[in-house]
Amino acid sequence: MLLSLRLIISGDAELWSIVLLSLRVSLTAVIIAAVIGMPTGAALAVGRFSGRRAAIVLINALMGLPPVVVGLLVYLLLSNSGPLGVLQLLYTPTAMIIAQVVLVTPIIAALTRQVVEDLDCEYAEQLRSMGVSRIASVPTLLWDGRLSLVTALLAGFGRAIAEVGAVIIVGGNINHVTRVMTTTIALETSKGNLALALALGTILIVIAILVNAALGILGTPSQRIAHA
Amino acid sequence: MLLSLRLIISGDAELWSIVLLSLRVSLTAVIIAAVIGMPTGAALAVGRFSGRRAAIVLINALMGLPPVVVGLLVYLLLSNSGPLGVLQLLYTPTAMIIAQVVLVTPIIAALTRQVVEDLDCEYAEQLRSMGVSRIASVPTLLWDGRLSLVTALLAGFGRAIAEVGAVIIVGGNINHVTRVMTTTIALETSKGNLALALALGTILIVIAILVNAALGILGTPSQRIAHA
Amino acid sequence: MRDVATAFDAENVLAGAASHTPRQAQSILPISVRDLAYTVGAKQLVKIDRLTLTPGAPTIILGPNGAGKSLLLRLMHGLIEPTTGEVLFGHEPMNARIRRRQAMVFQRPVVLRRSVRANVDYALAAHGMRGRKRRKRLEELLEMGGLAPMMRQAARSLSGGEQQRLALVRAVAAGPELLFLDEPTSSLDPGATQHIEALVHRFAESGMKIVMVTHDIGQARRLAGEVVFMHRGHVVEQSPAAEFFDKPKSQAACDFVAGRLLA
Amino acid sequence: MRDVATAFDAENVLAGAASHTPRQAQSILPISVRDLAYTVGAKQLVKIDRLTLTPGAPTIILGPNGAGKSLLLRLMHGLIEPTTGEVLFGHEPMNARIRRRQAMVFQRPVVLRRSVRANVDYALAAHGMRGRKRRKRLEELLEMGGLAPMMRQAARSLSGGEQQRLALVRAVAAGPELLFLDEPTSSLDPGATQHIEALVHRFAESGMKIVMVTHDIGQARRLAGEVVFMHRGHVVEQSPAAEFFDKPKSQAACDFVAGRLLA
Amino acid sequence: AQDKFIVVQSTTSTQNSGLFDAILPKFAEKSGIEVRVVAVGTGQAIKNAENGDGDVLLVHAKPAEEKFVAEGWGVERHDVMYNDFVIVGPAGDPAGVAGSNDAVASLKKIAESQSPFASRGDDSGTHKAELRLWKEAGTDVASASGGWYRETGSGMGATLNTGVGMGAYILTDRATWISYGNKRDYKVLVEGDPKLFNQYGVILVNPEKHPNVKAEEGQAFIDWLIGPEGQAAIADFKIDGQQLFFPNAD
Ligand SMILES: Nc1ncnc2c1ncn2[C@@H]1O[C@H](COP(=O)(O)OP(=O)(O)OP(=O)(O)O)[C@@H](O)[C@H]1O
Ligand SMILES: Nc1ncnc2c1ncn2[C@@H]1O[C@H](COP(=O)(O)OP(=O)(O)OP(=O)(O)O)[C@@H](O)[C@H]1O
Ligand SMILES: [Mg+2]
Ligand SMILES: [Mg+2]
Repeated sequence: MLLSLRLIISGDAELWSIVLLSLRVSLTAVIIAAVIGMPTGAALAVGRFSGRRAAIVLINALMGLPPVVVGLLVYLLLSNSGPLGVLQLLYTPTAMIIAQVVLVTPIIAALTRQVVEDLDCEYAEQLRSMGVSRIASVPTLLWDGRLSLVTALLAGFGRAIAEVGAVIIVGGNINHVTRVMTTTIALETSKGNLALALALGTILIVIAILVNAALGILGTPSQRIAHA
Repeated sequence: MLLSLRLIISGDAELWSIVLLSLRVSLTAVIIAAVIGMPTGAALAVGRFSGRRAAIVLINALMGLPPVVVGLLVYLLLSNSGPLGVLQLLYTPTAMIIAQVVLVTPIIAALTRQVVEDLDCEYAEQLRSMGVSRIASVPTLLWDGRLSLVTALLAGFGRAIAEVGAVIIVGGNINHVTRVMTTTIALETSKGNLALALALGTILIVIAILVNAALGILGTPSQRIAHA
Repeated sequence: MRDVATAFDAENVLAGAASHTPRQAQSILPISVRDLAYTVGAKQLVKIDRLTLTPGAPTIILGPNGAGKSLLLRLMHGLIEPTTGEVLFGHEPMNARIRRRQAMVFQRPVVLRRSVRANVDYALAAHGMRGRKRRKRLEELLEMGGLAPMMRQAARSLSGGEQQRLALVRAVAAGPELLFLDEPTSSLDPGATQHIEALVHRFAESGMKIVMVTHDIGQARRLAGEVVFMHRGHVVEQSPAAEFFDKPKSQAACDFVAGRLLA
Repeated sequence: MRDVATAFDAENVLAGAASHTPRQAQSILPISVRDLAYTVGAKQLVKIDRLTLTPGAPTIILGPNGAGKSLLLRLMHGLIEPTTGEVLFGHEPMNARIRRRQAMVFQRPVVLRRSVRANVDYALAAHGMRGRKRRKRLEELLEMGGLAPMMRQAARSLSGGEQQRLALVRAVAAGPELLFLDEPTSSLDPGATQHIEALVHRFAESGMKIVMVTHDIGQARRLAGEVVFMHRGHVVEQSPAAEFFDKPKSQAACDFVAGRLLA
Repeated sequence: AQDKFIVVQSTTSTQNSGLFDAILPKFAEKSGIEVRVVAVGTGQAIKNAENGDGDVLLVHAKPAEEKFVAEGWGVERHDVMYNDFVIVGPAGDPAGVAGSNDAVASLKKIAESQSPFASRGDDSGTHKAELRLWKEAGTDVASASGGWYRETGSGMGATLNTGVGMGAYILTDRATWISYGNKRDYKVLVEGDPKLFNQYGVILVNPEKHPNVKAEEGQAFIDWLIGPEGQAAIADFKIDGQQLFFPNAD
């Protein structure tokens, strides 16, 4: 605790650059994942295609994608001897964002599916009557369900900001380049500097709380209107 | 792929013991986390105490607990020089379960809060009219919301089965004792046996799919009744 | 929903009451509303200085859409907190003990995501009924609501009228002494409406206080002991039924009864 | 909800229609129901061999609770798939083009979690209306439903009657040629009921086909061109209004009108 | 970050010791080339290099390195520096090996007394060295795995954490040990045996295999490292007065 306080107050420049990189990578990843995952999840909720059940099971299962595996896949993709090697993205923040997007998208999609399905259960016939096709109803459902969807976003953010397995493989935890909070914590742990590692962990959680407080405002019950 | 297939078919005894330990640890952890997290989440949803908002932000933020940090905390707790050292739990599957419970409970609690709050929005006045106190309404809301809560469980399971940071610290990834799928994958990766690591990853995902298919049945839309 | 059933049921409802809510020393009546105001943002939705509902024949609340009838019921039943003022039962404000002695049927029934049977049973359990007695009562209630044939069906899949009947029997499950009804027959067919009116009549006669909102003037005439007329959140008048219907004190009431009043 | 408004609005509804749904060569009428059955599990909820609804005065569907009225409307409007049989509009089965030319007001209104204004605007947008024209239409509709004063309010917080009015104006937003109404005045006050009846009457006169379910026999008498009487999932009779009300063919219908029929 | 940079694939021991943080700035200052170090398991480092995801490989597993060059993945191997392995253990020293300078004998004692021993078990340079010693000691550790012999299958630091946590003996490289922060009551018990010698080598990844290897900059780094300045920098790197690595480039 003390240590973390001292670290924060001393406003150690290096620490801050690490914190900022963590936020940059994870927030970017979550935004991209949301842009992909929310429509996907909503489509799964309203779609009436065959194999829908299977797709839902799959997306739910993908919430269990191991970060290390995702890291490896992205590594093999971006490696110089991999298909996208030419892009020279390995060991860059971009690579870390890609890995986290893969990791977080299923989480946001699966949770969105749940929320949207519950809402659709109420809206479906009304929208259909208004001539809104299943697919056209997606934006409506996402919009009217936004308060509940905030939690899905936060779950995705939690996963992104906390994971280390994927970013360390594709980022390489290179000092000043791809070192983020979690990789630093892992490094300090392996150096046996447990106190420092915990201090950094505390900072990470404090940051998570701040981000949640910010995003959370959107999803607070006070904004709901009780049913007449 | 091929490799994983061969591994599975060859039914390598060692592999299976690892797989089973993974399942044992994660499923136990999720069950315990559900027992703690669901009532907590529901209470947060229906409670009307001061500081509720703060509590919700906190629980949401704790979805971002870094596995490594959780691992360290549990490590310090259970290590011989720690408060619970006498229990001699460090480097046992029990320690891994404890760590995963800490990791998963906030996820289940936060997602439960969301689901229950949406349902309560509909039930609150009716239950109140029937003289059911806020707290007494928790079981009712959890039961009637069970279809939607399945996804929360699955999210928790996904996190547990996939994480490596915590279990490797408190379990020590000791061969034949506390080695699970994710720690094995991490090990093979560090050995440079990427193909084998990926094969194991594939197996892990297949397992996740099976578990989801099993649990998922409960939460399939077919079981819902459209509103009159 | 055989008519023979009803007489029998009506007693039973109170039997239910008597049996498990031993009449407390002091009654929960009269209901006294004092300086009650309910405001949302800048809008004052309900403003009632004095209103007293005494034991006896049913009180029917009339008024145009948006007059504040449902809000008033929810305020009295303690489902929403007034911005200012208070509601007293006897001489006490709402509390758990008082709540168990009253019930309400919502304008828009809320049925639990369970079978019809489970919905009624839930209410009985909530009032602490157990075992054989509860099972017996459950059957009586399903019978009373004409729901026995569909008791295993998901309550959500009931027709509008069936849901409304379910809501009613669920409300009287534990034999309340005070019953708030918010347009309880709005989606019932003529037969069911007569049936429910008969029930309400019997409930009232056997001592249950009924406070009911309706838009059916005929129904009001048939059931009302007194009428409370609301308009724009205020109680414009409170008079004995006979009086109200042949010469209402207020112009608004006149127009309303004639269907000339425009919200 | 001034009465002057209504005359003006009624035309406008069709104006709306004319303007954006250029009358197709063939009309979507008559509605022909053929061997229609809707079954859940073992329960046959609706079974109708032949039913034809022709253009002209409103068709009123009467029947006890649980007769299958709402299911029939949902089947005809294509919200649920029949187990067997089909519904034809003109000579075509339901399709996107036909759907845009009809609308429905549900027994239990479903309002979007948005402001009153946004709810109506959504319907207009859904029918592809844009810009100035849409804004103008929006105001007319809010006016017609007497909702202008509360247009910024969350639709969920409207009173029961207000929500029902919102549902109605939303349904007629794009000027349908065919309108299904499921007990549209069940929670309206006498004034609003008269107002809506007047509207329905005008809509019908200006060529809109109305298919309406109600439990208000008086209302049925006032509006009906023909009556379809349902009982236990079957159409027991279909007769011109006058005929139906002075000498119904079936005993069930007799009892029903007299309020003697028990579900 | 400068625009000119190379990627060095190396092992956790070198990174954890803090060596790179100490010497790289000096090279960057001189050459204007930023050195980006990816520290992973030895096996993974070599694999990554074979994939061309690094310009220079710096590890301590001589046989594997020579194989790497023989197969044409690398251009040429140079000795850079050495340090030594030590056996650390709890002050209690259940196997009574303290003060010994005979690694093999000590391991025998540990095996006989069935005292817990934590092995990296990850095919790393350290792990391979350890296995060589067990072989000489004639102990079949495979059969003891899960019992007193515990393979943590993780990096040096993680293995130290685990070992310290369960009061086990651990073979570690001195550099990691000195810079290690979670020692508790642990001490170096066995050291000074020539068999505990730990040689580090550096290799330029073969540009003919991977065209986008930055051969020029990579070679520049190697030349500096095995040249007088680099060697001096290595020698100067000390933690509380102790030198961690001993330059021995030929
Ligand atoms: N949260 C709110 N914000 C603004 N206005 C509200 C809110 N809740 C209710 N109102 C308004 O309060 C008025 C009274 O509502 P209430 O439901 O009591 O009417 P009512 O008399 O029951 O009408 P009805 O006969 O249609 O059921 C309505 O005009 C409604 O729009
Ligand atoms: N999923 C279902 N399973 C079983 N029965 C059902 C289901 N859905 C509807 N029903 C039954 O079908 C019957 C017809 O329902 P419907 O809503 O059409 O009645 P209705 O004529 O509209 O009655 P009301 O006048 O009360 O609105 C009802 O008895 C209802 O209980
Ligand atoms: Mg009302
Ligand atoms: Mg109906």
